[in-house]
Amino acid sequence: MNEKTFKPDLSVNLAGIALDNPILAASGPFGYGHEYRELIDFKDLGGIIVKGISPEPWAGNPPPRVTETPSGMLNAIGLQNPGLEKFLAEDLPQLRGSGPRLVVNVVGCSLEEYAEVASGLEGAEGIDGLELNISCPNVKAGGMAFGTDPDATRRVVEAVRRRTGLPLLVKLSPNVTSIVAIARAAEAAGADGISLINTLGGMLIDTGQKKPLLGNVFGGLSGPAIMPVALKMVWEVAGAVKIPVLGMGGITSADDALQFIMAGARAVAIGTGLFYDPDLPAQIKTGLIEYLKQENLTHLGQLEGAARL
Amino acid sequence: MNEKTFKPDLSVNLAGIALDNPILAASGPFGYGHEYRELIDFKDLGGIIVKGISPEPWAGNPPPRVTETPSGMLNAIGLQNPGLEKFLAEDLPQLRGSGPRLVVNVVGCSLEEYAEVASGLEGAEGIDGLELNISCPNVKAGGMAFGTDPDATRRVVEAVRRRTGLPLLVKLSPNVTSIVAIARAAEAAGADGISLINTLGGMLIDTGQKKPLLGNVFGGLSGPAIMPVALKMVWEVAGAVKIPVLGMGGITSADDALQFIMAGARAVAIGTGLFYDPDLPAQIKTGLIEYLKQENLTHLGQLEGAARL
Amino acid sequence: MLLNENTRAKYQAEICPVLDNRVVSPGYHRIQLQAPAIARTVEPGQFVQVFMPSRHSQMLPRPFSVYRADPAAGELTLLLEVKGRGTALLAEVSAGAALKLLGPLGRGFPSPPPHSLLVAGGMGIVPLAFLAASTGAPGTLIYCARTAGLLVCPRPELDRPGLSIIEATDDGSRGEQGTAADLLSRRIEGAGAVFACGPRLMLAAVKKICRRAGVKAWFSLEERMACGIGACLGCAVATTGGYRRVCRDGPVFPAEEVILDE
Amino acid sequence: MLLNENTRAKYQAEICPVLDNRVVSPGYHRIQLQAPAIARTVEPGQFVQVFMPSRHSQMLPRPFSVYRADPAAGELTLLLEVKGRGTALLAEVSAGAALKLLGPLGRGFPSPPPHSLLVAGGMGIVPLAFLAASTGAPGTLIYCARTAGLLVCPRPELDRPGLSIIEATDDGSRGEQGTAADLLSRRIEGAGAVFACGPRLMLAAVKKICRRAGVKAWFSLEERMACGIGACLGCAVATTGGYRRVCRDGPVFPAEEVILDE
Ligand SMILES: Cc1cc2nc3c(=O)[nH]c(=O)nc-3n(C[C@H](O)[C@H](O)[C@H](O)COP(=O)(O)OP(=O)(O)OC[C@H]3O[C@@H](n4cnc5c(N)ncnc54)[C@H](O)[C@@H]3O)c2cc1C
Ligand SMILES: Cc1cc2nc3c(=O)[nH]c(=O)nc-3n(C[C@H](O)[C@H](O)[C@H](O)COP(=O)(O)OP(=O)(O)OC[C@H]3O[C@@H](n4cnc5c(N)ncnc54)[C@H](O)[C@@H]3O)c2cc1C
Ligand SMILES: Cc1cc2nc3c(=O)[nH]c(=O)nc-3n(C[C@H](O)[C@H](O)[C@H](O)COP(=O)(O)O)c2cc1C
Ligand SMILES: Cc1cc2nc3c(=O)[nH]c(=O)nc-3n(C[C@H](O)[C@H](O)[C@H](O)COP(=O)(O)O)c2cc1C
Ligand code: FES
Ligand code: FES
Repeated sequence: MNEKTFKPDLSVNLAGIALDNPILAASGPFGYGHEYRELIDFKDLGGIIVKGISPEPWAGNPPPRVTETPSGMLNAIGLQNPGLEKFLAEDLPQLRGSGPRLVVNVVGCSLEEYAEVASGLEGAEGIDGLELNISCPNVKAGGMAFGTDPDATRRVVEAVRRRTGLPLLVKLSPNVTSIVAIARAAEAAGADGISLINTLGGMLIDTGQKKPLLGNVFGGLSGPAIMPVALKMVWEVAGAVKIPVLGMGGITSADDALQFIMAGARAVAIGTGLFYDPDLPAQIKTGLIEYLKQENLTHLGQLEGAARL
Repeated sequence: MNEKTFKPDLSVNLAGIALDNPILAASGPFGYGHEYRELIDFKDLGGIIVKGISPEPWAGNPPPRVTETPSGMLNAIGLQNPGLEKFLAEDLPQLRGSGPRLVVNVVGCSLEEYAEVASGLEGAEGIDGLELNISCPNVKAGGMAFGTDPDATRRVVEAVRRRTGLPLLVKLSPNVTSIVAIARAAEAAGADGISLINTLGGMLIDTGQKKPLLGNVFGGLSGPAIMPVALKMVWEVAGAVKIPVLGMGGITSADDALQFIMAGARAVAIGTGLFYDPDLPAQIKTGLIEYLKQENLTHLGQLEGAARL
Repeated sequence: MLLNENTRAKYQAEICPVLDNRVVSPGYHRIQLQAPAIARTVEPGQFVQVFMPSRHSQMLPRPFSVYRADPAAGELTLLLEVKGRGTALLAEVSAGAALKLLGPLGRGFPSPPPHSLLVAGGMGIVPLAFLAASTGAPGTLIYCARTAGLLVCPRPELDRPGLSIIEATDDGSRGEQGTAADLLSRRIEGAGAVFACGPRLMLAAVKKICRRAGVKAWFSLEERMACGIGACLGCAVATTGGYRRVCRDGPVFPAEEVILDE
Repeated sequence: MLLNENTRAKYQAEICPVLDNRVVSPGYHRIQLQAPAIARTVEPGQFVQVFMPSRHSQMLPRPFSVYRADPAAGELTLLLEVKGRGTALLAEVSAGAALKLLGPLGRGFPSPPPHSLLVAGGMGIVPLAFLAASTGAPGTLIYCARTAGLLVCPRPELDRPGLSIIEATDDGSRGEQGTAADLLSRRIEGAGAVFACGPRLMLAAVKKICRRAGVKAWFSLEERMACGIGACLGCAVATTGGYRRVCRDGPVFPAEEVILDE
């Protein structure tokens, strides 16, 4: 191959979503993308997963909502969002055609709410897929998250599957005894792909004030601190389901992204890393191309699961 | 109170074990204490929890066994240990009377093995308590750890309880959906205290070699990275059981130790932090005394659960 | 990092050589940077996100109000208090090194009307020093702290024609004795407007005094941040209009909209 | 940190002023430290744990073989290759700063008999340079690497009376062309003993050659470490006697006991 002209192909197909490159903005940190548009060249992103949308607007949690932790951060935003209607009217039009594939993260407190958002998004122009965030409290089941029980997972995925023809990713919470059992339930219920991981439950205490640091007491831990946990779950799930996996949790370099892909992920998402450096998607893209060249590989896909052999 | 003479009292009673100060060496990193004796003034430790002991010697996992991660480390030692007999003959005599209270961490692959170690330690001079490590694979139940299921937890704790009159701590794995359910099962089965947390499951991949970095593929994540997760579990368990909690996971400062105590822990243990700085027990002890003086408190116990109010 | 050419530059990331870093008081640093793009457009009350100096530290950027800006020289000055790990790392940066900054961020103060009162508590002085320096008729600056050692802003850097400065400490160790509230109540009569930045308790007192006197007030707020640009919703504060983002909707808010833990 | 007075000082933690830190080749640093206690007792093949310089970095200490020790001057020298985050941080330390060291650790080389062969691959030169410098009749040092740029140890620091040095590179870019195995096979006849440190594959080849020739060999091994003192069992290597600790039972082992992935 000619060293000079050889340009490795980063495109991948994630659960029916054709991505130019395997780097997505994770749901939440990126909001609805407006603000980052001034800062990031959207060509460097294969896709954007917007912040979770519920049927009605949610106010979110009392402050403080974020705090730094060693190599990570805690957040307790509380899924604040404008609700389905306002998202369709105000946010979606601005994002449409901005380049990256668009995936909408869906939240709810009951089967009906999840299904309602999925229906409402059906047919809306410019949406390439849904990501079901099943780590929300299941109000009808006493507040335990849907994603902590295979049976509840199956029911919520089925409910949404019936309402949408869009590619459907199901995003799992890592706060479970067996992530594999949950992933298999989602696959059996019709998911096209699995996203993992969401944040680990955590908290900190302000010893000066003798009270929890976050307004909500508990929050979700993300960032490099959790990457080993995320990578293990991706490894386990990729070995247990046939549908593709979107890996995330603490990615801040091309090497990190490669670890997820070699563990079996089809693509990767970046959350907290964007805060450390908005340039990260560009850096990862460059790093992936360099690695492929160095290894004389033409397609990123050739590395999927490479460490499993 | 006289600023000069006032000396706050750090002693606590952990599940029937009277500790001069609330700082213990966590099971594993400290081995059987011999090596650290050249480096640490044992007066700075309230207690030592020795590395897990099984009935027969265990060889442990193939290397590499440890690697650094962002603000943490992964280990897959594989519970290598000399076995009960050699521990009693060679290790215990060297530790006996060295100052800190001595707690023996107990491991096994079946109820019988746990019970065998507990019986074997019964009556051995110089042992102040047991810590049951129930995150070991339960060979009779297909390798799932005892500590991932409340019922298995209850059975193993009961089996050991019948064999020992020593104070009995039960050490929980954080890799579960509901830590509270497991803690309650341990309490109901006769535990005198709960130790938490053990390491989070994790892995890393060497992208150069395209294979998992640890010889065992998976390892346990410890260190500051996991402290928010540990603190939340301590908070939840301390609110759900009546027996005292020994908190650990990522402690590297007096402020960290105070956070655990304010979350409801009676005492704290240090693992990974000892690697960063063997001086840590001394530093934490000094820091606790300073904090108590500054707050005009006479007993550390006055801070237990202070952030819960 | 460059902006997309087709977007109007509202904020941008800039690699800024450090020109000077000096201790103004133990634990307080004044860091001067070459930051032409930000210095050109920044307004009083706006802030910057400073990224961590070491490529090895995986840490969130830290928000700092702009203390001074010299658009002609392309210089920006920050005044920072060492509080934790992030500020400790920044305080170690020396001239010749470079810091990545993102800015200018947020909405600054409106232009002060005649006879305005600027009320600064502790490090709240930073945005108000910039405001005072940027205004034709700045009026009066009330600069308070618990004790003398906490009035760290160098006096020569505050002095300017047309600005009367009143220093005060709770313990009377410097300037008048009294709190910001004490000093403000005595002067609120006939004030054009109040601009305040400082601890929550101080702001709550200021708010009450202004409401009683019927004087319009503007507060610059602080909250822990992640993105700093409005995307993550991490920096919410409670307002009469619901939770709003300090980084994008503020940091300056009309006092009557801010819900403090009064 | 002081040792318990009643224990014999086998190893200890020492705060060591950095005397010099220079680049010997891009990415390779030679760091000279004031470390009287360690320098006094360290033997060739022993190592130190170096704690991270910044109080903000929560990182494991890193193990380094001792490159030179001057007991009289109380000086210790390390030679390190920048590989990742830890070595990058250490490489930035400048004279005047101080590093905390724990040492001397582990078991070093036995005293070389006459006509010994020292075989160093790449950074494996470090403990062997110390061994060569400490012995009356060091014999021959075979110093190999893939290519010239990787023979980073300054030649004047190796040269000494009674030591014959053979440099070699796989690609022939410096010294003889050939691998350590090639060079060793030609010289193993009549050797007193072999002392080797380098990549695993090299050690495997050396082991085979020594076994065939019936020459006793000693290897210095590396493994990732946590405690460095034998407590955590993190640095296990497979030996004929089961897993053993590189940090306490080694780093030097008799070649015949070491199980390499042959
Ligand atoms: C809009 C804005 C403008 C600011 N302007 C200045 C300024 O001009 N000069 C200055 O010295 N500081 C300013 N701050 C505060 C500064 O951002 C924090 O002190 C800094 O982020 C602390 O970082 P750290 O790593 O040192 O502390 P950490 O270790 O993260 O925390 C130490 C303590 O600092 C406080 N703190 C942490 N983050 C924030 C935050 N985002 N806002 C307020 N307090 C915080 C908390 O009390 C915490 O306990 C400003 C903050 C905001 C939001
Ligand atoms: C007994 C002993 C003596 C050593 N002597 C020297 C010496 O004299 N000079 C020198 O430059 N290096 C020496 N090393 C290796 C040195 O310890 C590692 O290169 C260093 O720890 C890497 O740290 P890092 O943070 O830069 O790399 P990391 O980011 O932790 O890892 C980068 C790469 O370095 C390698 N590595 C990491 N840890 C170790 C380790 N403990 N041992 C071997 N390789 C490792 C791995 O390949 C890893 O992928 C020695 C190691 C041991 C065990
Ligand atoms: C501030 C913040 C907000 C988040 N909001 C959402 C959300 O609305 N929906 C969701 O599924 N995940 C949310 N997440 C989780 C991330 O999408 C991601 O799963 C997690 O942070 C791990 O990736 P990271 O370590 O790269 O951040 C949020 C994370 C952060 C840090
Ligand atoms: C190297 C190492 C070995 C360990 N071995 C054991 C063990 O034998 N038994 C056990 O119950 N926990 C073991 N642990 C877990 C620790 O006791 C502790 O629960 C965990 O590391 C969290 O604390 P830390 O973050 O302070 O290290 C080990 C941890 C490490 C790092
Ligand atoms: S810090 Fe992200 S929205 Fe303000
Ligand atoms: S590194 Fe701990 S035993 Fe060797």
